[in-house]
Amino acid sequence: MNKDSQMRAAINQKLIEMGERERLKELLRTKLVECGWKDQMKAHCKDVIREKGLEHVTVEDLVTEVTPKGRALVPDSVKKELLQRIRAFLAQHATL
Amino acid sequence: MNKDSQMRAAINQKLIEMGERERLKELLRTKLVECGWKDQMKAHCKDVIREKGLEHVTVEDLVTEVTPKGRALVPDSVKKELLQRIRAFLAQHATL
Amino acid sequence: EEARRKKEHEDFLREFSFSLTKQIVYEVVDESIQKTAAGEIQAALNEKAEHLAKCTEWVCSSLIEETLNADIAVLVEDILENELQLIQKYIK
Repeated sequence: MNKDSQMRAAINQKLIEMGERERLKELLRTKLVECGWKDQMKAHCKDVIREKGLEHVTVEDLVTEVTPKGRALVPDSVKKELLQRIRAFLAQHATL
Repeated sequence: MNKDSQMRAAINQKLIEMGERERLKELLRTKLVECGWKDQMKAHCKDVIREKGLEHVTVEDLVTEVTPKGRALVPDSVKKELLQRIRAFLAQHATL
Repeated sequence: EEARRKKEHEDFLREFSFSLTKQIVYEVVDESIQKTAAGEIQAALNEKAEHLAKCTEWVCSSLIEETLNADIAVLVEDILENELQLIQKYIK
């Protein structure tokens, strides 16, 4: 394992141990609800089911169909906020 | 045609196609005889004729007069049995 | 050397932050889409079942109605016919 990989593993370990990784995920979940992303996804799922017909669509199909749009629709502002929080965490734990 | 009408038409179509609608009607007739509905209706018709006088009663009058009671006298258990049979039929035969 | 090491470390942290952000976004988005898709399919199935149940009840009622209408008409005709015959017999 090279130095970078070691460092990566150490930071990831720390994020998990301190519960920060889960908090970051929770923050993102909240933000996705607040910005309307979740409602957009629900509406998109409904459209796909209506288009294809319920009998022709499985959960897996639906996931495959809506995931690209779902990823693309996450607002940049939300990603930026997440990034800043990660940076702040890393700065706070500078010994890592 | 709206969604309800389409679904109802599809159910009826399936029942007719497979001869189930006629079988259900026959089952209902049998049940109505068994539960005494037919005898009660006969007695009720005779009462009305006696009350009004035969010379003052037409087929249409009598039908209009006795039909509400005829509907009310169908036991709930018979209606339930019929409904269950339709549900079972659809579960077995229809992809609605 | 110190400055180079510091820059290297900063570059690493920048790259790590970006990659972690992307990783977390994908994890949360994928989980959420999986849940939403399953939920929407279930909701659509429930709605369909409810609709089918409602329409089945309607068909059942209309079948009963149709049978009663036909049978009551026949019953009434028979009874009136019988009553008339009885009177005719009586007159004779």
